[in-house]
Amino acid sequence: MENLIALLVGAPLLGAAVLLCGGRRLDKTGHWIGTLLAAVSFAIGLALFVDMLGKSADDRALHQRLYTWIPVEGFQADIAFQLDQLSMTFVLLISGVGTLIHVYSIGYMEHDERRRRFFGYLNLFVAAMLLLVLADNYLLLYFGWEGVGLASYLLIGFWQHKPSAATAAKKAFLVNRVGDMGLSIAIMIMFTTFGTFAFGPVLGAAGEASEGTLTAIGLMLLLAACGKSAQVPLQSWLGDAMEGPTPVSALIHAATMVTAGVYLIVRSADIFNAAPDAQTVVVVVGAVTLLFGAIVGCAKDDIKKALAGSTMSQIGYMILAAGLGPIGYVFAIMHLVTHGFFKAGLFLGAGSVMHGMNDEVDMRRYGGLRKYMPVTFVTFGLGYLAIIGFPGLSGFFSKDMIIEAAFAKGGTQGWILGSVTLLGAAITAYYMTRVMLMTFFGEKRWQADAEGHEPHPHESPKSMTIPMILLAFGSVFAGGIFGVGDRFVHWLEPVTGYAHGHPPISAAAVTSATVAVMVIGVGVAYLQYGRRPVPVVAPRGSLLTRAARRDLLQDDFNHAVFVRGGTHLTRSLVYVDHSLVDGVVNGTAASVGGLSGRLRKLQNGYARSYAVSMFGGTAVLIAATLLMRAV
Amino acid sequence: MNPVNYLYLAALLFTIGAAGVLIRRNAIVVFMCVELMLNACNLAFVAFSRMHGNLDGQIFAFFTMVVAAAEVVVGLAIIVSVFRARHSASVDDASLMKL
Amino acid sequence: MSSMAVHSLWTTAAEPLDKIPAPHIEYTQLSPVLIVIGAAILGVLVEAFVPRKARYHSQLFLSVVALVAAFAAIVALAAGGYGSTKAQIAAMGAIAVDGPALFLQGTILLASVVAIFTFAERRLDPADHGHKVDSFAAEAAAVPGSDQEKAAVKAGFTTTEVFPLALFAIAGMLVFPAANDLLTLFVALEVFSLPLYLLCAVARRKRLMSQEAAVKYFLLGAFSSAFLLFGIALLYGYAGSVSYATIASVVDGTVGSVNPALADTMGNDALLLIGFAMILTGLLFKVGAVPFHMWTPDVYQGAPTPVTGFMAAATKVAAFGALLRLLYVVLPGLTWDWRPVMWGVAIVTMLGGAIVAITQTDIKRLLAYSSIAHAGFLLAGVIAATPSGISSVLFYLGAYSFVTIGAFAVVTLVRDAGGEATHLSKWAGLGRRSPLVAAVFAVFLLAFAGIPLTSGFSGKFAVFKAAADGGAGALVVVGVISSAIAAFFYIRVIVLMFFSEPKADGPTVAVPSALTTLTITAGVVVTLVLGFAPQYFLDLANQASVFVR
Amino acid sequence: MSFPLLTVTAAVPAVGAILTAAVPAARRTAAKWLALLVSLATLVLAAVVFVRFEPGGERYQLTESHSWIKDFGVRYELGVDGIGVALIALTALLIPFIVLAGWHDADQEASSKRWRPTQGFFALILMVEAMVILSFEATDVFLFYVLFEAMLIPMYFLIGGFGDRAHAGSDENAAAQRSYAAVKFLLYNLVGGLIMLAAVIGLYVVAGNFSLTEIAEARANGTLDMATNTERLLFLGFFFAFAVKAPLWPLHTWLPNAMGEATAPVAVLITAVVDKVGTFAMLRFCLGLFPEASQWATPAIIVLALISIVYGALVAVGQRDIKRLVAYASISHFGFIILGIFAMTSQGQSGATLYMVNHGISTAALMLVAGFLISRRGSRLIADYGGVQKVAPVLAGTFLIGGLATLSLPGLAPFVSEFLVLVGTYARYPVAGVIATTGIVLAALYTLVLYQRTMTGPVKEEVRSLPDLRARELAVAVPLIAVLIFLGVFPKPLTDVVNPAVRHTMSDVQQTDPQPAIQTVEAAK
Repeated sequence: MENLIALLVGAPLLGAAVLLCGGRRLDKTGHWIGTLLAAVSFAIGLALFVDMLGKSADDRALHQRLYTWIPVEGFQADIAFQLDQLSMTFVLLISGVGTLIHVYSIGYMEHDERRRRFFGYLNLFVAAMLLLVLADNYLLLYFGWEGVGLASYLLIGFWQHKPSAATAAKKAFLVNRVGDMGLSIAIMIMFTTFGTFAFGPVLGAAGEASEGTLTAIGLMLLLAACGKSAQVPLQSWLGDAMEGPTPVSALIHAATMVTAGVYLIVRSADIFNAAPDAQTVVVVVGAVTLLFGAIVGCAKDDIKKALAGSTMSQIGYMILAAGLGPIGYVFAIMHLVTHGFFKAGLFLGAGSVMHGMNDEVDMRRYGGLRKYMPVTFVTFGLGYLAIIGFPGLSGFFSKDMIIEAAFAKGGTQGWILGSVTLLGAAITAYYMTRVMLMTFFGEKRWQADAEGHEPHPHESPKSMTIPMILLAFGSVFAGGIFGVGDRFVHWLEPVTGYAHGHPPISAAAVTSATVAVMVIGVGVAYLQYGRRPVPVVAPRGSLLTRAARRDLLQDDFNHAVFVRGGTHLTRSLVYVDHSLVDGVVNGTAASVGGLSGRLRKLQNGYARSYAVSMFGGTAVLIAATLLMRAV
Repeated sequence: MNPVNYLYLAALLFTIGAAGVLIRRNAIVVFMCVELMLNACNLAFVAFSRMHGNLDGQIFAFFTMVVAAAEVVVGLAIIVSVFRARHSASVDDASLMKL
Repeated sequence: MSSMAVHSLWTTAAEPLDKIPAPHIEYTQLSPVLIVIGAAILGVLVEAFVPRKARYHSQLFLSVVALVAAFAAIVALAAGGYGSTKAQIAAMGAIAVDGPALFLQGTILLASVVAIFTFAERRLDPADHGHKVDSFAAEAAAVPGSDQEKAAVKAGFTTTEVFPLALFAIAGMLVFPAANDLLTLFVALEVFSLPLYLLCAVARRKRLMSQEAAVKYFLLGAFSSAFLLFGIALLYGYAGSVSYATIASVVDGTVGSVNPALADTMGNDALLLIGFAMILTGLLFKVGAVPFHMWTPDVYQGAPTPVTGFMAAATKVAAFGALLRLLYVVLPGLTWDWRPVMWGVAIVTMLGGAIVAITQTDIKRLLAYSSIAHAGFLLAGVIAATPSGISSVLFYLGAYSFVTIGAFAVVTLVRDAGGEATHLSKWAGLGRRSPLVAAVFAVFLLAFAGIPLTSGFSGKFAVFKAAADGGAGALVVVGVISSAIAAFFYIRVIVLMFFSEPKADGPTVAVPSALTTLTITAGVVVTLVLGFAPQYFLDLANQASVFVR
Repeated sequence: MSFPLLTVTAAVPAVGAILTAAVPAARRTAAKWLALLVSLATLVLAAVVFVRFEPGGERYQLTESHSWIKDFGVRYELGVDGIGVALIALTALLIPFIVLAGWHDADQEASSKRWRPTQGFFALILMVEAMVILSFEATDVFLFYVLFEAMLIPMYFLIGGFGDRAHAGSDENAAAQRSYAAVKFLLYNLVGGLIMLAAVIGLYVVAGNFSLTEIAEARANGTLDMATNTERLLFLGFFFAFAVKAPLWPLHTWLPNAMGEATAPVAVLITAVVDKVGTFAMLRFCLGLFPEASQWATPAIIVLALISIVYGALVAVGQRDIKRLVAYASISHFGFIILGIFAMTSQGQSGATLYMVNHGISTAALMLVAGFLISRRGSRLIADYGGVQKVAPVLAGTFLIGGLATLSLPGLAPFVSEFLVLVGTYARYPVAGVIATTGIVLAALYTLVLYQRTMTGPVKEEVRSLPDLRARELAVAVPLIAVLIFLGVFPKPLTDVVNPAVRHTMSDVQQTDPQPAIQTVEAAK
């Protein structure tokens, strides 16, 4: 059975290879090949899942070792896979949602002449992402980690002719690289401490290492997670990443890749458990991002950017949960999965809307679309309910668990975290309602674009709606399936460990509080956007709003400090290189030349002056010889 | 009389000759100064020969004369041809080649 | 001096003449020199009696045969063990027949042969009034540009005297490094200098410059030999003898019988040191070491190029030979005095030559300065004061002389309306016009620069190695630095030849006769052979590195 | 007397060079094909060497030894260890592509009957190949030195004689800059070489012979002990030359000029092949002959290497000329190599060796494709491009992969080596390791900026008509990329030959890897 694991990665990888090297002759069939191979990997995933369920909880983990990747003195890196419950969860999520989005893209990218390449990239992504979650050592994980980074780079910049897209892609890759720095440093520390970086030994021996070391590793891993999962301070790329085609946003920048950070932290549970300081930092980062993303989400008029902000904030929840330790890990993953469903659904919905609206993204130019695209409206609506945590839907279960866990952290920390999460829930409800209302309710606000094309909103083709419907099912029921009877907890417990947290106040109270804040959020949003007509041109808005529109000025900060500073630095270094380093050399040459020119003058052509030099020379010789004897 | 004085004289003559070479412009004169230097050498040789009481020095003096004569032959030939070409025997005029 | 001595002086002189023992001459050992001198005298006779038409060929034939024969004699002697086991002092102590002597004489002869070929080249200039012309004036005595000269040219005169002159010079050079007493040294010096003065004066083109070169060379040469002579006088005064062996024994105090007069002068080191310094002046002048080098560029530039090549190669060999013998045979007891002095000279020579060469614009002057720099490198080897030092210098001389002659031979090929086009700017793009010639010249330049796989590198390495072994590490560093500087201007010429576009009115490359071709080929072959497989020649030099005393 | 495989491997290209040069002026194409065949033959021979070499066996294998210049204690001694084998393979692998890529670079019309630029171009390339290969084989210091110096001459002619025709400014201007670059290259390296010459002579004075093996032996068993200062001076003499060649900051400024002015294939020859001799020599001669001095100098060298890494990358970002950018990127990468060598850990040195190979291939891929691009548009300035991706997707794709290799993306060869270097460095010098890690961000920066400015965005007018890669160019790019990927996921063939050599080097410098603080199950077995 375990021999199938490689195929999970292999199938989509093959697809990528075929599609990217295949050339134009595959243009007709390319998207089918891509989708098929994604589906294959999903099928294999299911098969393995079924097989896994058949076994007892403790020996479910499978290993497959292909070969030694880098055999060097004292340095063993294997190409080896490990499929345990945690990985399995991701495998299903990735290949499942991935397949759906492949299907969706068939319709969405229909008119793009580079569709084959697009599917190639998608397959590449799926392969890399699966590699990431299946690796049995950190180096191989790093391989997948950078692989998804590459895929995301290619897909964000898929419409390269748009400078904005190209820039966004570059930005995403660079910011991620900063995170990758963290990961590689973490691996170095592991290597020097444990002499290896395979999960088994490292996590097994984590306890023996000094807390300082573990904290260092933890922080470095967190840095990596921040990069990949767009957490403060490395979150700036996610908003721009929306330049990519919407299916990409759905798959990579909502459902799967951006959650890799959470996976990393949960995977390294043993390290974090032994490094409380690191955990604290993790929690803080999560909490801050949670609010940051939410606030940004409230201010954006670009539907995708609004959703991006929401993604950020939701991942903030997961990171926070992961930072809580054993009481949180499971729920982090659980929320990750449910979020995968509903956020993917929401993005696909947004894509469907844009599809019908000539790729208009400004929600202020939407309105009343429910009449024109019912299916989209319903699926999107369900996703909406799920994310705001409407009782009974996926989001409700997962988020509620996290909030409980946050309180359960205990002490003031617990109270703070708890209230932050609650606040976040309220804001979530607010901005999602805002999106909902601006898009599907109220009056139609769209008008002719520059070329005078009046958009004719229409429902999307089946290839797009079906995936949306399926995801909607996920967003509705997943939470219930996982949550009822702690199925999910039991499923993951063997891997991540689980400790039931006891919040200072009763779980029921927490739940009702959650629902309450949710209602408040929705209410406020309704008062703002449901009752009054939405202005087509955004009002100036409060200081906070304006800041939020600019991602709370974080980008401006980056620009001022890193971009401009960097430019100056490089410019001055180029100057230094040319005039100083090179100047010294040329200077020496020049001075020798000058000396030569001066000495040359002595050769003045007069025999008598030559005689003088001879005479002088002799005198010196004599003097020198006598001197030598004297001393 | 102490033969050492002859040496001083020789040295003096030699220096005078050298100085002449350095100062005078006319090639002929310069050349005569060189001859003077050679003769200074001869004087030294003879003086030493007398000191040491062997003939080597004197014989050397003869050779020097012969060589000097040969030098005159060659030297005058060259100088004269230059003089005819430039109508000047000044050493300083012959400075086409420099630097 | 006591009246006693004076009397004895008289009485010896008054002895009946038949008491004077007839000098005993080892003709076999001296055969090389004798052959060349004889040929030279024959050459003079040829000038006197052979009709003008036939002179060129007979002279050429005569000199080549003579030189080859002489070389054969050298080889025979060396084979006969005169270089090593049977090394001896011949001609009543006047001439040493030993390894260094034979090696250097052999080098000089080989160099001379190839040089003579360039003397005889008559294919480069277009025929004048139907007469083939070489690089020498039709009638050197005629005033440049005068009717007399025109007439001479019309009549197809040529200065075939250059061959006997060259032979005399060669004879002198053969004796110079072998001279075993100061008298012979002096005479040999003059014997090879005087013909050279004349040879410088007889260029066909640019006669004014040629004559000027001659004047400068002559005056300064005479000046320097005056110093040499005075130095000799002082040394004689110090040791009471002109024979190397005696002087040496006096210097290191191992002399057998010390009469009062000698004891008196021996006490006076000033005589010794000053004398030594002045002799050094004379030799360093010939070597072309800073600050006695200033004649070199002018003379090299003005003299007819074949002569320049000959001088640059052969003179250096002879002069260094004499220098070695002087320092190693006569003044070993003085090593601690002369070494520091020579250090200084070597350093300024290496650096001076290299630095000034950078800004040269005339190829011949450039090569002149490079020869100065090389003199510096050689001096570094001389200073080593070890057998390996001697052998390295011998090897270097052999390698260097062929590169030099070859280089100057190439210079004779590049011509325009005014004869040889020696200004560097004219060499631009030569590599495009005639890659072969340019490539050959590049090889020579790289050898000068001491790039590995050329003789230049082997030589430089040998010399520096010897210097380092002899404890002159600092010299090696200076040498390395100046080689770096020197590399710059050799490279400049290469850049010019290959990387710059040829000028429209650029010079043409004359197609030489077999003679020059032979010379250049010899140059290239030796350069590469000594670069790739120098071992055999290093062995020769090693075997030849022992002076007889 | 067995078959002199090593000599033959070097002799084939040498002879080929002479033959190529001898091809008549008119038969240009014949010369090209001849050169290509010769380079392929060499590749085959190199492969044989690679196969015949037994990782488990002696340190130096396939040895040959003949007396050469007894008087200088010089022998013609050849022998390869794993490192040599790897680099010979690299050289032999790259040359055919360089020849192929430079197919038309030397088609200048002859300004005279006898002037044969094309023949010369390929002859010189082969000559360089011969010398480089031989220098990787030489186990005699003198022999190595001779080649080290001699290979400058053909390189010099390649740089100065065959410039990049895509030059901003007039022809005279171009010629001037070209010969400036060539002279700069030559003088820099010549000065380095001459200083090394002094050291070589010094070594002879101390050791009395030049045989690497003998000297190392003598040093090991104490029969030859150098005074500390002597050893340090000699070390510095050698290291200086190698640092110029490598090049190490601040001796690097010749490289951008040379690579900028030379044609892309020659630029590749410089940075991918010839410069490797420098780093190779550090590993073999500096560490092998002067272990103590090496350790004495390590801190300083590590600092310089770090400066090279960061400085090179930053300056690369600021470049406006594609080729100069790649040049500075290479400087940064050489920093990594040197860092790995002097980290004195198995991982570091294995990494450094792999790095030499991988950097060679990746730079070749990037630079040659860049060369194709430049030859199309006739400009080296980044600003003159834009949107190429749209008109020439394949070109852009290959270019991107080359770039990704340069920023050492996992899955491509350079990642393996770079990570090994980092780990190896961190193990001994954590701070240095962390600083060096910033290099991976900067590398991403200059690569992606380059790609973005040239390939993406709206299509520039002048670019609109550029053709995509032709068959010949694909034949260059595709195999290189294939090798990059293969070595990226399966470097074992290389590491197998390299590891033993590294083990020997480590024992030369009497160093053992720092042991992990905690013995885990994994590390134990």
